Amino acid sequence: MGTYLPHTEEDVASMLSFLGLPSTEALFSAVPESLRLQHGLELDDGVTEPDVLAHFEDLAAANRARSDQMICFAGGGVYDHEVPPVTRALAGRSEFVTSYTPYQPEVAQGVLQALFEYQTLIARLSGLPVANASLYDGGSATVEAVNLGVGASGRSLVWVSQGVHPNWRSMLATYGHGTGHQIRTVPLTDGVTRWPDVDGDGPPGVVVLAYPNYLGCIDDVAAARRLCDETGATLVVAADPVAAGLMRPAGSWGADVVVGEGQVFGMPLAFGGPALGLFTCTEEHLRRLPGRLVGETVDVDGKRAYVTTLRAREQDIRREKATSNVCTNQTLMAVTAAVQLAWLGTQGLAEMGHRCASATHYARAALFSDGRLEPFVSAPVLREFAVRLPVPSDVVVERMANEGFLAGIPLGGDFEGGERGLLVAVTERRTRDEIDAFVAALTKAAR
Amino acid sequence: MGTYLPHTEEDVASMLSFLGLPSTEALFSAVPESLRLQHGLELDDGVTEPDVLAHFEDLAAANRARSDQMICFAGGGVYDHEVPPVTRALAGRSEFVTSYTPYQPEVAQGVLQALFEYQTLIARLSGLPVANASLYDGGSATVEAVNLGVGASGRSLVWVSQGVHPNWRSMLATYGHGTGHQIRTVPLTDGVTRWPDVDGDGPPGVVVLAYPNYLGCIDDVAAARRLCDETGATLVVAADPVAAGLMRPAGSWGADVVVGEGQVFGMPLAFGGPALGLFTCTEEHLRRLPGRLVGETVDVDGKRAYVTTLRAREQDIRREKATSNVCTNQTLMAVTAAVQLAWLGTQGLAEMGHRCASATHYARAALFSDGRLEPFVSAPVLREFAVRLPVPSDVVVERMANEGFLAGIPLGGDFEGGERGLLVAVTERRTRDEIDAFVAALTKAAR
Amino acid sequence: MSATSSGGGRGAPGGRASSAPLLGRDSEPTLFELSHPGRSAYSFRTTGVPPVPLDELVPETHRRSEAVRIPELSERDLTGHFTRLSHRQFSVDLGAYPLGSCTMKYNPKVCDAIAALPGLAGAHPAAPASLVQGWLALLIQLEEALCIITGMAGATLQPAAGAAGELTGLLLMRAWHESRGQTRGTVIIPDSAHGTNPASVTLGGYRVVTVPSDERGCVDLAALRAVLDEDVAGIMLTNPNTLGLFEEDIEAIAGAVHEVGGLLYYDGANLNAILGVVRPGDMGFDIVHMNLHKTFATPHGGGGPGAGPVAVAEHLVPFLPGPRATRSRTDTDGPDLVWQTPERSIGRVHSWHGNALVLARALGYILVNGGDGLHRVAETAVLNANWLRHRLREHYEVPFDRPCMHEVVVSARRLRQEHGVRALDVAKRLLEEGFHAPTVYFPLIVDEALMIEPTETESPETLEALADALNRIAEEAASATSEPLGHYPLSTPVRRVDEARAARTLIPTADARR
Amino acid sequence: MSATSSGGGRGAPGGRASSAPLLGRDSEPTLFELSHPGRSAYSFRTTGVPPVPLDELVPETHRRSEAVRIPELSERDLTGHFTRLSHRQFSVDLGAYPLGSCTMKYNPKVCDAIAALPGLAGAHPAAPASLVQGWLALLIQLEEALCIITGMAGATLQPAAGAAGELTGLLLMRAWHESRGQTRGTVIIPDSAHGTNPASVTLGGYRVVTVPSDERGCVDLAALRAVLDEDVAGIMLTNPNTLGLFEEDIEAIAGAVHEVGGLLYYDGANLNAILGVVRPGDMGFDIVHMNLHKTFATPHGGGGPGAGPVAVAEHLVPFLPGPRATRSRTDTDGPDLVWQTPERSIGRVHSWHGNALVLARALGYILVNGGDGLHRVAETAVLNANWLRHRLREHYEVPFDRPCMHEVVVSARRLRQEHGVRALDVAKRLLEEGFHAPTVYFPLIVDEALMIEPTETESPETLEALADALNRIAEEAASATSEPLGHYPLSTPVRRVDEARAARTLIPTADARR
Ligand SMILES: Cc1ncc(COP(=O)(O)O)c(C=O)c1O
Ligand SMILES: Cc1ncc(COP(=O)(O)O)c(C=O)c1O
Repeated sequence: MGTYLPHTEEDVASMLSFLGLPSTEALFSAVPESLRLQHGLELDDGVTEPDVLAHFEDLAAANRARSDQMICFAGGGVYDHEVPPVTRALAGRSEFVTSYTPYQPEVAQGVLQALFEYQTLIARLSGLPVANASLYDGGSATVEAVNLGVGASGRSLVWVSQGVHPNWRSMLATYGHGTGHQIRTVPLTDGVTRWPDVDGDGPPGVVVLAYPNYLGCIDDVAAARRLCDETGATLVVAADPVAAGLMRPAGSWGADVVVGEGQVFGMPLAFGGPALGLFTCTEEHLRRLPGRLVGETVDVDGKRAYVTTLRAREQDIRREKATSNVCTNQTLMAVTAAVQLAWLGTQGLAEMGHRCASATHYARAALFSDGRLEPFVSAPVLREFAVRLPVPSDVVVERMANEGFLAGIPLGGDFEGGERGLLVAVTERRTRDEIDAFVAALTKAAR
Repeated sequence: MGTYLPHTEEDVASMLSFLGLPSTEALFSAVPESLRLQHGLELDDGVTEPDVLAHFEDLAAANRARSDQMICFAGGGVYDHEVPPVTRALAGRSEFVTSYTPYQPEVAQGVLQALFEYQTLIARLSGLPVANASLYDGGSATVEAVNLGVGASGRSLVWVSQGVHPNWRSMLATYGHGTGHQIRTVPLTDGVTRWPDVDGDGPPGVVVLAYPNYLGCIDDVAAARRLCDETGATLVVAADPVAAGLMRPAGSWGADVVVGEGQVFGMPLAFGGPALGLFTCTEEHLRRLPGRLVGETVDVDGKRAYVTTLRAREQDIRREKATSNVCTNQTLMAVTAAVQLAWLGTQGLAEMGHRCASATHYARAALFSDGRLEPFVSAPVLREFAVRLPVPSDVVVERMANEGFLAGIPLGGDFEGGERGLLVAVTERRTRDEIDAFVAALTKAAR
Repeated sequence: MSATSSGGGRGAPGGRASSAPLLGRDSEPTLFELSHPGRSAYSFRTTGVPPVPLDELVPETHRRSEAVRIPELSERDLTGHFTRLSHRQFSVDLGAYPLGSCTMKYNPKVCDAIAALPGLAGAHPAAPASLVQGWLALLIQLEEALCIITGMAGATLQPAAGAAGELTGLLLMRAWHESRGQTRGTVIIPDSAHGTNPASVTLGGYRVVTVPSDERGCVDLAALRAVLDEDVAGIMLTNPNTLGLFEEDIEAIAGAVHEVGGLLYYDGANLNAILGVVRPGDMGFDIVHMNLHKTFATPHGGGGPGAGPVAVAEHLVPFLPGPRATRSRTDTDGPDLVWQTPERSIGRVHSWHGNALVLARALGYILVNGGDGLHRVAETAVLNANWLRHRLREHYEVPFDRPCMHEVVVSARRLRQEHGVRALDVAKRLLEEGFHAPTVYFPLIVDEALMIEPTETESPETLEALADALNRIAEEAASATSEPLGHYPLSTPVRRVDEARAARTLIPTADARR
Repeated sequence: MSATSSGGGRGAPGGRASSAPLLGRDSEPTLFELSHPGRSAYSFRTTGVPPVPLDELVPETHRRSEAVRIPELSERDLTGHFTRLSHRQFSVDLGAYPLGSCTMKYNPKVCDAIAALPGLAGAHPAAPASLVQGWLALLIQLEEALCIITGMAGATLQPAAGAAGELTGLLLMRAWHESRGQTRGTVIIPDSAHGTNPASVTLGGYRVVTVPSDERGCVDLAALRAVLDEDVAGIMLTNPNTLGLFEEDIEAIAGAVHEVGGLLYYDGANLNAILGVVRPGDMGFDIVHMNLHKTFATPHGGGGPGAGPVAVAEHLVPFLPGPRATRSRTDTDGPDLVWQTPERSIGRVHSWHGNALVLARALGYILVNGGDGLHRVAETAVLNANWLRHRLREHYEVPFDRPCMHEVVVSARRLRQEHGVRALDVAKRLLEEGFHAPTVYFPLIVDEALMIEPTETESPETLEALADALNRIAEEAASATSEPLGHYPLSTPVRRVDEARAARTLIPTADARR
């Protein structure tokens, strides 16, 4: 159909004649005849918009685990938090949606100022002075942080707590293959990282910890910091930004880089993407900062203005010497997070964390009270926790789906006994009735 | 809760102190003590936005006749036409939604130009040179047209074809009570209006006809025009704007005023509102035009500009001598219609009408082929038609609902034998499969 | 332009942000100028329905000889056009809009979400009650809330705006008098009334009798008494009135009007001032319309849609328009909620059930605020208006300088007399400051009126900036060195518009251009 | 300001459209300046969950001593702020955006509707496959379409943007060589390559070897041959290249690289030019990334999100990242579609399944267009670019003036030499005309480059206006009487921005202001 083309046949004909060309084919004279597709793409012909929309409605209907129909107790970095209509309306304004990277600051102050505000907010949250203007997701932010750390320390041995999200650790492994970093996982002991002594491989160049960690436990940042002080390693903390509303900022524990997943601030579950990689660091590491950075300046009239800055770090200028290759990023998600954080305000952010923690407390108390189920580990948790089940957790998840619950995330083989471990998240959106019903159903399903 | 107030307690206190007042109560010193509410409104306290949204989701779920879940064959002025995402996105822009009547043209060119475009489009559709900037709905447009006609002819006897929407006729009766018009219904004979001879009440001042009419039949505008020529009456035609894409414009038949229901251009069913009253007339009647009119002009720099004009007709200036009392109107719906019509374009509008008519033809052929059901009247129809059922139509509608169809609108007592008449509309959104299933179900339900 | 060379240059360029004040200040071409034959944006479902030749569908005499000329644009140019137009439009979402009498408060986005719910927006109005129980429940809940707020016994939700509510109210008045065998001829309105009031009175079949305001800005009680007689069907008042002042004598007025057998109609445009403080019903009113688009934060949509429900006292309930959503009183197995037309109903006043989605929005707003919140709305709206009154006093005359309610009317008379600067000039100058202008030259009884309604959703900081701007403008008016106010606005999408020319060389459509 | 008198004036006014270029040209205050302690917009569900004292929830050493300082605004001021910011932002929806290499085509609104479907947007990524069969079906359908379009055998949809796709491709390259027991050290890129290419090469653990372009703007085949050896892991090319020119020798290049055992990587940023005309697979490429936000009309979001799927030839499929949505090959009673991680997978490259909602949008676009439509997209994009090339020729140097593909690179060198006017000046002057500027100073091998990509969604009229504007600017540059171009833009929300100062006195957050 080509519905989006303005050109009529006459337009095309008259433009071709202006070019002195006999046909549109002739536009492609540079393409060797032998290579050209003879019969077009083996795709169906175009269909109308309403037909396509109907197709996607069918696909959508085939997803049972959707938050409007199945009560969500799954988390693992992506949570079912409140997304108010006002955030959707503002971040969805087409000026934000259909613009690109602010290469021309004179006509991009909207996005630039929103990013500047985002950077300020994320920096405050982490307790570090500098935030970039977004990365793809929590995992890629962790990868970039490790790259920064290796560059800063000059050592490519990376000690990663097992409490870091398994998918993010998997990404560290994947990308470490290219950069040549050695990624070593340091296991959790009852939910908390016990750093080993330095061995024959020498001291780590980077240490990565999650706070709270994947099992929901409040890990020991101070110990990690001590390790870094002893070894000269760069400390990377993957912090849950909702927990950060209640907890000492990772920056204040001495983290060099704080990363995280920003989906919690106004984004839907979105099957995991687009999400938002949060990245903050100390001033010391500014020149290694990956991605875009917006700074305040003035225009020729002395009027306040914003512009992307320290551009010399970036790939388009520094090319093979750039610390990162990111170009297109998650700006719209950063704008969304800025809107959502301003919607929350000081009090709303604290209350959101508090509500999650209270609901988690309530759910745990109900689940574990009669002793039939027990916590997977005993360390203190905040807003997510793992349950030890008497039956395989993936079976339980299927059973629970039939009761209307997405019960959580099976821990899986990455954790000892994880086949019977289930990671459960309870957000501020879960009502007492929902939690009560969940507890009853889980207790039954776990038989 | 009062979530939308920016004022903190301290704000209020300091403002009160600036005013020298001891309390907010004191602001209301002019209100006699004896009248004041002592214990506040007997409404529940405010609840949070998510709770309220959940309440409305429950209400919405209690509506079975919703177009996303029940296939719609009901019309009667409000039709299930395609509303594309682009129309919703553009007409929903907050600059259009949250502004008011363009009293300050310098900062309202957006709405003004859109209305000017709307007026042009509606005028073209009707075949008359002037359109106003919207009225509430088809019914109120008809009432206003009759008022105009009575004013123009100087006679308050109004002959209204029974083919005019029963609800609109009911409105004519209601409002006629105030203005003192005598509204006389002229019955349809086999779907077409047969105008009587002038009797002792004298000739009508206004003649109102629907084209096509409520039963879907193509009524005889020429006859109505002849009647008006003979009697000096003003001819008001209530035209279906979708049919107008295929039919001779009512203006070309000599209508003085053409009105209609504009919901068909980009608005959802919306339980009947907000809809859009279309109103067009000849230049002769310009000074009696109800509602707002936008005209083109220039600004002090000679730049093209738009402004509401001939304001002296309106209530705020002419007061008790105004021809109409309308103030707030349906501007956003007029903007929506302008967007939707431009989305349709010349070809799309014609095709939409053609598709509706073809689908109607197909449905009728299938329904009436085996002779078990029969048309309510035999006059030619276009995109809506009435079926004569062997059982009461309201019973059939309930039965059909269980099969997933909103089968149509029972004709009811207003038409002879109407208890067993069902008005069916088939839009361009109905697929052949849906129509086939509808025909099968109706044949069964009508037993 | 070398249109000939490309063959493409027949229309205006659509991809140029020519009208975005962001970039240049050219006019935006019209849809008609952007049109290019053969382009299209539309697309329909694939239905499988066989197309029938047109001549089999439409009898020849009724068939169009040529298609309606509608602009032909790509979706891209369509989007560009209306997005650019939106950038030429001020709105509440962009800034303060202190348009007196219009209550341009912030419209919460949650209500947009409510109005978009497929289960509400997708319901057909002719569906039998059994299939739309959710809608009936919603309407009943709203009706009950509005009755509580106004102190009334029942309401119709059909009227599509305030003016439609007024006329409905007057028809109710007429029906009531007629039911008592009385034909009355006049309705009283104060000279400060909004134009829709007298216009509605005429359409209701009554003659307008105007009563003057006294020196305090309220209905002159003596003058009122002088015109009261048995021909008076009723009086229409808004309280607070259009000067923003509470009619303190309302009890006496009500008594006097009732005494001659008249009814009291409450124009609810100013209801925002008294939510939870005092109720029209308690003041003695019999009929009340509300402008949901004002008081209950449903957006004004560039001039509509609105909603103007009418609530009435017990004795008028049997006359309300129908059908009305009601709880079923029968024990049959029909649905719980049914449509019912009151016994002596005046009939329908809307094609269906009113501006239903606007009604849903208003209910959403009421529920979020609750009784306590609505009271705070009124308090804050009144606080804001009084604060402004204090701040503007020095530079503007305040004709009735006593505690006002939710709006304040100031006068630029002194500015005009001393410096030749009119209220209009002040308004246009204010546009330049990033605020919408107040209502000007209304109410008619105040010379060079500037009617300022800040609403409760504007913050103290915004009020401060607004007051500063208005005061600065008054100082500028007096200063010889400033740009003359008549030159403003300077940087709006267009500058002062020639309204006289618009009326003189009327161009009501693009086809009328000569 | 008399802040003291009101007590309200602590922050900046929020209700003033102070930043809307519609009305005045002041800066918009920051969120932090608009903040006022105690205000709020948030609201949560009423859950009935009993709140637990914080000290029971968070161990003391880990507890915050003070709350994070987040701005406190009413919803009204929040809305005003971001609406005003949006009025300070150019976008495709406002006008043409001929930013070379970025394919800023129109983004159909139907795709917004797709991405908003609750059944897609509300799915949790960790749900077992059985509960998200719709998503898996969608991903498979998209993967298959992308393979057909590129001529490849399998794809990963995980990479979140083009650069992520590049790195993924390089890791695939590495894995493939390693699987054959080879460790290679270098990757070749042309000197016209986009910056992400060399940056990715480094992150992939390779050394960059740059080959120069020849006088025709294409890879210098001889120079390429000279650097080809057994240490070469592969070459990264975009075809058409960043000059908008098709690498005509692609078959020879492919042959030569393959001969030394290297792989060919296709940077798909320019895929829009060749849809349905020629496929990377048929040209001999082994690995292809696509920028869905370019070619497939998913919006760029002010700088993202994008999506950069990587499709590969058969021999590389076993190395693709996982998990990948696949049709189940077992006869068990599990779900039809399952997650599968290829046997020799390089591992995960995204936290979950990529930017899923962007993927859904792209599939929507592909289905509406279909195979036939996509072909017309390419034809029209190329037609538009060539038409512009012809129209600009007179006033601008076209360094490689032969038929271009979807974009054309012109040079302002002559303007600089003769009139001291740089490409940047032309760009800034163009902003004033209502167009976004082209990409400037890229590719690096063209002096004073202006890289113009009109895309297929701009109409001939828009092209005409764009060409006129650019030509007029060139004339102005040569004219003594015009405003010097260096002064532009004049009427944008801010004028030329001091970038040097931004870097020198770095202010990366509002807290860093000194
Ligand atoms: C005092 C007053 N009465 C009545 C009305 C009429 O209301 P509507 O515009 O909703 O018809 C208005 C509206 O501006 C008004 O201000
Ligand atoms: C030629 C070319 N290659 C690669 C990229 C990188 O793609 P992305 O920005 O999606 O990471 C771009 C983007 O600008 C590009 O133009």
